[in-house]
Amino acid sequence: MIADVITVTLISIGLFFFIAGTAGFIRFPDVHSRLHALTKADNLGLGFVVLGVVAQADSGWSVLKLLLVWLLALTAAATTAQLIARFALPPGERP
Amino acid sequence: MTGFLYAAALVILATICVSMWRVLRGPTRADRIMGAQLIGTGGVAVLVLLSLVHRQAGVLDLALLLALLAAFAAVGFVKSQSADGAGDPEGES
Amino acid sequence: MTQTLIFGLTGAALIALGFYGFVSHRHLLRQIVAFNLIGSGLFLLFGALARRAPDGTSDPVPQAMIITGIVVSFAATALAEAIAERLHDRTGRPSLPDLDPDDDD
Amino acid sequence: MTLGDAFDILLCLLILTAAAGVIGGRDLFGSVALFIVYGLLLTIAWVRLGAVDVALAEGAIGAGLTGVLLLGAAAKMDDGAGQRPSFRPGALLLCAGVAGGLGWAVVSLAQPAAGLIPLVRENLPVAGADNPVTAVLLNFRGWDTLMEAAVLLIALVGVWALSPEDSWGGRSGLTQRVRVDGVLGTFGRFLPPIGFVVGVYLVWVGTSAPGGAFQGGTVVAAVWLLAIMAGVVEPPPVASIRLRLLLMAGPAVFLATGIWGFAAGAFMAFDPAYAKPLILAVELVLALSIAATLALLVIGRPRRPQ
Repeated sequence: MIADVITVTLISIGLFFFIAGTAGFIRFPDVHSRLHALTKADNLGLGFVVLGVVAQADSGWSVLKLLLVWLLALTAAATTAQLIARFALPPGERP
Repeated sequence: MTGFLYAAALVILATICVSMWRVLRGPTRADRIMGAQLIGTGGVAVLVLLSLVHRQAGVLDLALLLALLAAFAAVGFVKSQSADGAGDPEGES
Repeated sequence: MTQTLIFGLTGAALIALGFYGFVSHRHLLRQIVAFNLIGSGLFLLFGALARRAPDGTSDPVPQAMIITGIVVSFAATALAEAIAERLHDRTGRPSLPDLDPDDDD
Repeated sequence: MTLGDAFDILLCLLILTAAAGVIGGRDLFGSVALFIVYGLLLTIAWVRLGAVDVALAEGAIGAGLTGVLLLGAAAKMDDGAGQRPSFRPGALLLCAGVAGGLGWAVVSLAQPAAGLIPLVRENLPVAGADNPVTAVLLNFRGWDTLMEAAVLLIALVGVWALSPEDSWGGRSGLTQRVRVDGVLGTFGRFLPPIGFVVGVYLVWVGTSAPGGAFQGGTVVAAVWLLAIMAGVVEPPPVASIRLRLLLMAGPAVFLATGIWGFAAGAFMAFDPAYAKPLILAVELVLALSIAATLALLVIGRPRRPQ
């Protein structure tokens, strides 16, 4: 019962970040601010959803897999954010 | 609980739908790839939720696989955008 | 049965969409992608029909054939892409030349 | 209508929207990017259809390989002009007819049918794999899988055959220029070991749970490709004997076990007593061959002199 409450709360927070991130991604005016909005949804939205599901997990093995999912998603998001941000700079401003 | 999980998955599908508009519209290529990236994360979240709904072996493995490959489209993209498709995305302009 | 209907009809629509895309585009890459839509539509149709068992399980034989199909269609896509790219290198055009010999476009 | 049905319907609508965007979108690059999204949505659809094995294959190929292959091709072949599909009323009518006919077939077939499930279930105890899909792939319909491995090799030979004479036998693709300590270089050293473990794990669990040689092999192919793009490793020259042995090993071992099947009565008949270790051995070797074949298919024809 307590686990259910925790799950609903955490997943709801995760959904909030997904909605906010997507809204920013659609509404923001330029590439870099959109990238900023997107990384919020990536990291926090998925993170809270994963934590919400961890509260229901039936084995330590599943918990490990869930945390690995988040870790890999974080790494992917960090890498692509860097690469795309650099790519989207105007040619003269690239470091 | 299943009802809530379905509802949550539906919400994420709705955000995926909105992001698809960016992929289709751009305006820049970076926007399109970022949209695909965001949808990929949404897809992983949907699968994580479905792993509780279905309680079937392998769904979590699938989420893991997609998280592992999440950066591939973007890496392939920045690579392909250099002059010959093999350039350094962090050095050349 | 609901799932058979929902996904089966989606598969049918995808096949038709892919066909239309294939005949209405000249760009080779877009034709390759459209052809992939036909393939995945067929797989979806097949997979939807595999889910008709009364106890709600999926028939493993179509599943195995679909996995084979997915991998083979990827190999075919890669080969087609390599040929299209080579053609593009040689002719500078992303589409096949017209068959009409008088038309030198 | 239950929430589950609502989920399926919205998912299918998204799949159709993505497909329509792929066909109708003006921009070539956008169309290809949307095709990657389409593959992801299909992956979720396979989970909904209870076919997690298929979902793993679609996910690995759609997210890992198709993106790299098609985005690379789009970058080379995009003339920036944009293409609208031409309007062809006749073709439109024909396609509507195809959709209608197939739709009618689906509706008339949508009634309970056990299919081949009872037959598979009955023979599963002697198949050497508890996962029915793996049992079908490696045992009941091993022929298909052997032919598929051959088709992959033929496709790769076809791609290699496109190389000009001066680069035949050399390395595939171009030399990748990457800053060693940069973001991409670091990522290319961090991810492949994890991906390799995940790939082997998928092959390993494939006998009892969703997974198998194709899914695991595709993951390994994808991370190998990443390591190449990040400049960590180089693709071997296509004339290399070791590479060719690696490509041939999977089909060859599979064929050898098939011939050994004559001892049990017929080509590709596994003796139930040895079926499990045999299947696992074939899968492990086949996965490595598939990984090499798929990765080289994506990299393309040889471009550098030997």
